[in-house]
Amino acid sequence: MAEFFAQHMPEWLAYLLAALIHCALLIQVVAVGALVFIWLERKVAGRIQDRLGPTRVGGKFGWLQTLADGLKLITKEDLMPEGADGLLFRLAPYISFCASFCAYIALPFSDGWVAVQLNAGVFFILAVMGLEVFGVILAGYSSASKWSLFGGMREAAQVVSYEVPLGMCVVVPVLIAGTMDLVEIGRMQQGWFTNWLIFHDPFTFITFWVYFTCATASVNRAPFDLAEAESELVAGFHTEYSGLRWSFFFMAEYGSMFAVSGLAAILFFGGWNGPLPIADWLGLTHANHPVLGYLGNFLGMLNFVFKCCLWVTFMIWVRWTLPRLRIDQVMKTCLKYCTPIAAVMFLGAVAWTYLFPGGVTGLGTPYGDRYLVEVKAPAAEESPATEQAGPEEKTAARQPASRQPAVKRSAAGATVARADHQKMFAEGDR
Amino acid sequence: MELSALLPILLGIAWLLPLASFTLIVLFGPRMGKHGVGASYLATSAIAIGALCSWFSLFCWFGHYGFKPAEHGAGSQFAAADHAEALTPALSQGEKETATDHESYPRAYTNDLYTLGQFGSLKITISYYIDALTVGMFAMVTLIATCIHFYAIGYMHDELHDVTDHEVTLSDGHHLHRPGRFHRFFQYLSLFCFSMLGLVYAGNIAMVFVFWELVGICSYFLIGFYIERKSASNAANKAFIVNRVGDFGMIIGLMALWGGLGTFAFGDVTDADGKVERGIFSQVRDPANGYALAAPDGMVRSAAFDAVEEIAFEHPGRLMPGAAASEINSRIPSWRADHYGYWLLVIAGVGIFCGCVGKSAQFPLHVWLPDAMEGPTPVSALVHSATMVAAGVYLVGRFLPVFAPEVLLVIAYTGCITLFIAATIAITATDIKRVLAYSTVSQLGYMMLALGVGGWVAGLFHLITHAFFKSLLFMCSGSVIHATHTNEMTKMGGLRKKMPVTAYTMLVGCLAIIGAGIPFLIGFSGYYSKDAIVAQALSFSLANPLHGAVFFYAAVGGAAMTAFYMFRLWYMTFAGPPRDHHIYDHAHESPKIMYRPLIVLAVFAALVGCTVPDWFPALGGLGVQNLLEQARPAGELGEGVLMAGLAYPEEHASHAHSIHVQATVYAFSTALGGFLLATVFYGLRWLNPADVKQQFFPVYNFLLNKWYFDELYDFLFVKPAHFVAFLITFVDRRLIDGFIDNLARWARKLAHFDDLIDRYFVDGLVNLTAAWTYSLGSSLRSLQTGRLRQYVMLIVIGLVALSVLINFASAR
Amino acid sequence: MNWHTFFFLLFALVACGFAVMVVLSSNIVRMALYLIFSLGATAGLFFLAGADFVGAMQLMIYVGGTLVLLVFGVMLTAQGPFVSMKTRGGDWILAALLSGSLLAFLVPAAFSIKEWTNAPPAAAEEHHAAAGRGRAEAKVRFALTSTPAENADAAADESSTAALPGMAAQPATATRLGMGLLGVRVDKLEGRSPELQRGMSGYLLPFEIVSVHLLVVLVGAAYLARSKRRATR
Amino acid sequence: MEPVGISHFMTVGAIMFVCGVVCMATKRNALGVLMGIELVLNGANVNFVALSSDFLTTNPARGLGLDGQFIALFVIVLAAAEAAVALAITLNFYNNHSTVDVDRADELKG
Repeated sequence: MAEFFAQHMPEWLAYLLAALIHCALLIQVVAVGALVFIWLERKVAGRIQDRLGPTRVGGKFGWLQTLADGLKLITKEDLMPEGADGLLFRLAPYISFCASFCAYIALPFSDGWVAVQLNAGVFFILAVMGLEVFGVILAGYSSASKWSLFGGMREAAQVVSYEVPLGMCVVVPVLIAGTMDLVEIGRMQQGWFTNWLIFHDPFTFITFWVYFTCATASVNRAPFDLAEAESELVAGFHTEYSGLRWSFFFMAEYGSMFAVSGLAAILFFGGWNGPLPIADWLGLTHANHPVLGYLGNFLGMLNFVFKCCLWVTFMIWVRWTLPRLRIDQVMKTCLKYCTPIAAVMFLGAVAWTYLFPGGVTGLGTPYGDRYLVEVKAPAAEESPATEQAGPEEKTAARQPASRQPAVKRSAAGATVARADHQKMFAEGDR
Repeated sequence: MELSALLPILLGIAWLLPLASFTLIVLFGPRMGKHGVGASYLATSAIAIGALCSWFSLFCWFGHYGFKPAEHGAGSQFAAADHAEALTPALSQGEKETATDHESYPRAYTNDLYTLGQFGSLKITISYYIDALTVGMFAMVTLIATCIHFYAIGYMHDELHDVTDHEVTLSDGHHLHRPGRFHRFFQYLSLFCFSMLGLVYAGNIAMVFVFWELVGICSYFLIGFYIERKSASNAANKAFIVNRVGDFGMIIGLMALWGGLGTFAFGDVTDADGKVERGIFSQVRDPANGYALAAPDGMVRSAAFDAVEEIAFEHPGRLMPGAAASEINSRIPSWRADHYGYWLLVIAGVGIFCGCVGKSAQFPLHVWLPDAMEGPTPVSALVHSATMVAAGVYLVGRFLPVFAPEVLLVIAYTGCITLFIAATIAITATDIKRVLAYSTVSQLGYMMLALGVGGWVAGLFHLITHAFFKSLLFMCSGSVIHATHTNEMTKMGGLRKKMPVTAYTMLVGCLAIIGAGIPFLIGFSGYYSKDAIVAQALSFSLANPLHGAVFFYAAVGGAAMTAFYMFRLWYMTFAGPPRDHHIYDHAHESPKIMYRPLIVLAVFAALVGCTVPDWFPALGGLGVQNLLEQARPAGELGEGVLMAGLAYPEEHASHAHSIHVQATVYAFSTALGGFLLATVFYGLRWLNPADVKQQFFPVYNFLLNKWYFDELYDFLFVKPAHFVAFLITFVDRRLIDGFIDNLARWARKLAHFDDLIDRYFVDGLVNLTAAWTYSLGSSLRSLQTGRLRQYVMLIVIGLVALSVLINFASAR
Repeated sequence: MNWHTFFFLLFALVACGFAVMVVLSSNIVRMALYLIFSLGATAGLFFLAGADFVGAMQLMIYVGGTLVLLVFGVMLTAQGPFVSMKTRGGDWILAALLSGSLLAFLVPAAFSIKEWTNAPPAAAEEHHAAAGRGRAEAKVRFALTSTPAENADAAADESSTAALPGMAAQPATATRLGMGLLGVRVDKLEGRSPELQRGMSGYLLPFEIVSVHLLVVLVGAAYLARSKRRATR
Repeated sequence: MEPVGISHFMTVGAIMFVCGVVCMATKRNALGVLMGIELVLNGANVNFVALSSDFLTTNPARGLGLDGQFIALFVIVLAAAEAAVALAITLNFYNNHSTVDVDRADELKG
């Protein structure tokens, strides 16, 4: 896109413009997503509690209710407690939101549809989402309210603790894929749904559920919403917030939910690849025509968004089903259950990939050997052919004949040779 | 698998397994089962497996070479040399086997297993020398050892728990109470088996010596098993010290051999690069010379060193130029003709025989063996009758090719004297084990006599048969002792009703040892071996009337005495009414584990001497005699060089009908006489032995006191040694100690002075330094402010200063 | 002025500026906040220097872990008098003197080596020749393709046209770092220079040591921070 | 200013380092000192990473290569460990003395 612009305007303007367009598109996901999910949450909550939920605004289903709420929030007075640390109090919601939003930079929505195809994408997303906690902590501190402070403290303890099992869970699919590039991981799972990493082996299957638990905890959703436990802490860290600032926290929360769901979809559920390779059957590939490829990608994006929504819905369902845990239970869940299980799963996955490098079922294409590609001496000569080749060529590359390198290294290293830090500003759209 | 490869491995396993067992018991003995009972299982299974290996290799040997000795070429004098000619080339080529020539079968396998070290030409190796004798010995030793191990499990069961030794009284009047030493007994047994088998397995004289000493130390341990008993520890010491005397001679012999021959190995050993190192046998009896005994070049050269030096001076130049060497070599035959070096050979032979005298308890070193009966009876059965004491005989047999006729004569006389003395003592002894001990000494004398008169097969045959029946006798006596808790035959009697198995197995043993049998038809094992000895003695006496008559009559008289004292023993123990009813009432048959080995050994004692007749299908010729015949050393024994007229007849000559019949008749009739006499005195009790005792009181006393050997030795050696020790103690205590005490007194005074310097001068300096350091430290202490930030500042200041310095330094 | 320079300036300014503010601020909570920004911008600098993995690590462990811990500690102890503890004037003066002198040595030292300034050699030919060796061009362009096919084409002639000179010479680091931590230095195989290819020493042992070290620290920290009152009760 | 090179990165590193040192030297709050340490470590890390870069220098062969990044990684990890222990010590200190003023922690002075 930026290249396209660059033909018509100064380069810096072109890149600026491209970046802004990306930002705009991504912020839509967060904002519109939040709108939809808040509505969804109210509807689901209503149904679970045997009532209807919003019904009035925007027709039969009340689907404009969130918008109306938003308008209300905007018009509310922006209050700040007297003893509050003004700067931090104002800053906190933005930090939260920015951190949540930043995660989207590396989240691919479809094959190549990513703002920046980062080499360490998984890592980046985890890192950035971890920053969200700062907003909560600072909000808790700066509110000059003990409820808020308690909430912030709980949040800090919880997030720091849950980052450990979360990171370990994420490592399991990364280990199998051999790359941390989310686009690469997504591409590896193309084809039938048996290729999805969750079906790779029993350990990934269990890992997913641990991941989901930890992700729920790390985005502060019930039953792990200790930081805003209404029954104990009034409203936790955002007790003193009102109006638009308050809504930023919520946007951040829903944004994070969507982001971790997206991460789950890519790491475990084939990302943008549907259960059946319908796009391939229809010929919607770049190999046929760029436009067809674009259509295929669009189909993939719908797939991806559907999966994300599924998991967000699941989180909502969990929230309205399970009671809140006590803080000691939360920590116990993390340290005594999630972490050891994740560790065992990690070891198990290592053993599995070592013992069955070609897979066991014969159902899915073995992709664990993707990272067993020969080193080509100078990095500059590393052809991205493997990456860009069609499925047939990929299969060919996986033939045993190619599995004799003396020194093995990651194909991910080869394929992302060009995915450089500079691409942070680059157009990933094709 | 080739026999040449199989035998060393099988026998090596049999040899090393007891070592493993010993090691394990040493390390874990007390923890093996309850009170270490597992040690016995370990040791027994080790030697049992060894026995299996040994017997398997015996079968292999038979399978390969047949039962009979190789054919002799038409009774010619050189027949033995004939087949031995084939022997030695095969030896020299290691394990080469040419199946085409029947005569060229290797009769011995020898090779180095491992070189321990090489010091110039002296090579110390672990090697093996395996021939029919080795295989036979292995089979005998392991079988008897296995039986005795089983027996010992029962016999030593007292040691499984705490033992109160009634023969040891402590200073407080109580009897000694000590923990059981069951595992330790089996540990020693294993070590002994390892050593004994190693001795038989050994392929060089150095290794033989090592194992020789090892069996000696095992014997020492085992005799002193009840170490708390004064008599036991004394007996152990006695055995050890007496053996040292013999071993001293043996070392001289070894030195003479090595100095003359430059090797320890028995046979010719081919090393890795095909170089043949000639062994002792082929050097002493050169195959090229028809295996005739001749002083080897080395001995000749060292004996004629005057002439050698002269030649060396005649050829100026250093380090024996080639001309001198060739000159010397050319003159060696003439020197040899002048009997240069022959004395060395005699010295070597006598020296080695000295070792055998000690180990085999020959006169005059026989005194230790009866005392060695202080050890547990299984030990007496295994070590002091069947195997270790026979090792001397074995070594004489092994070294027979090296012994000059003069040496053989010494051996014969020694054996003869021993035979007679021991037999006479055995007649009067009342301790059941001592009777057997003197019997053992006497029988060993028989063997020595046999070897000394050139009866190679006869002596070794008797060694093997004797091992079976003597171990059987000892074990039976052990069984009796086990039942009655006494050694005194005067307290026994009539026990055959109480312990029939023991009684009748012992009867078999007695019959075997006296050589009972139906003349010319069949007999117990002793019948064959003793006949062979008597026949050989007769054959020798025909050739040498002077010496031979002594030997022959000693052998025959010995047979009579043997029969008398053995049946005296049996009758006193088992026959007639009991002499001590208290003991009789408490006597009982031994447990199964003890009497079953007796039965096994009784079968062997009865049958081992037989040779399966030739007409018997498949097994014709199977027998110990034929097996030993296969190992007979090559070459005739020859004639005396220093003693003219000393001639050794071929052993085959004694098989001649005239000699054979004569010998059998003599041996049988004398034995029968002895038997009848014993029956009259002790079995039927028609005559009272006490009358005889009174009548021959001085002789009886003389015999009862064992010819006063112990008193004689005490007077000759022990007393003078004590006196010298007393003198030395006096010098030590009065003169040397006094001198040293004075020195110490002076040193103390000096030290006192030194102490003053140390205290006031040196310490003062050190204290001063310490005080300075202390004051410096306390003044510097205030620098340590404890202010973290100050420290950081100082670090930064240091950093900046360092940068400045570096800047200036690099700017320059 | 290109994007690279621009972002460098941006991140450098943020990093240095907030670092200075950490020093100047007397409120401990504010300090923590500034530190977060400073270290976050440092992560940006790492990305700019091509160390994307280290940058992500910086974000995840440093900013996301260590600093959360720090803030946690701040909040546990941030009671009245300790929130802002003023530094005495004398200290300030001393610190300013020292920092000034330290900077006065460090900054010239940073510029003391010619090649570190990355200034192109005088002649333009050399400039191009250097580009072939993988030296970064001052002018950074971006590989932008709209289709995979084009992408492949662009990648195929990457080595010749050096569309992304700097990047091409420095491929993504995550895998190679991972392999290096496992003891296999694949980066040394990539022909950076024969000088560097010598030896294949990896970092397996340090990696293991650090792992164990972390475990020890975890236990030790838990031990130190445990509640002692409960034990006496 | 252009192009950006190792020197520029190192300048940033130097500034962060000096800030950290000053922070350590002036802050009385133990946690402030801790932050100073973090800054110092980061300043060092910037240098390591810059030196490991290929395109910030005209002679990448003389750079640290990937080793610089390895060291930076280890620094980060060890800094985390250090922070954990330091925080634990600080909290302990706070428990025992009810203060986090490092100037009060001078019981071992000479």
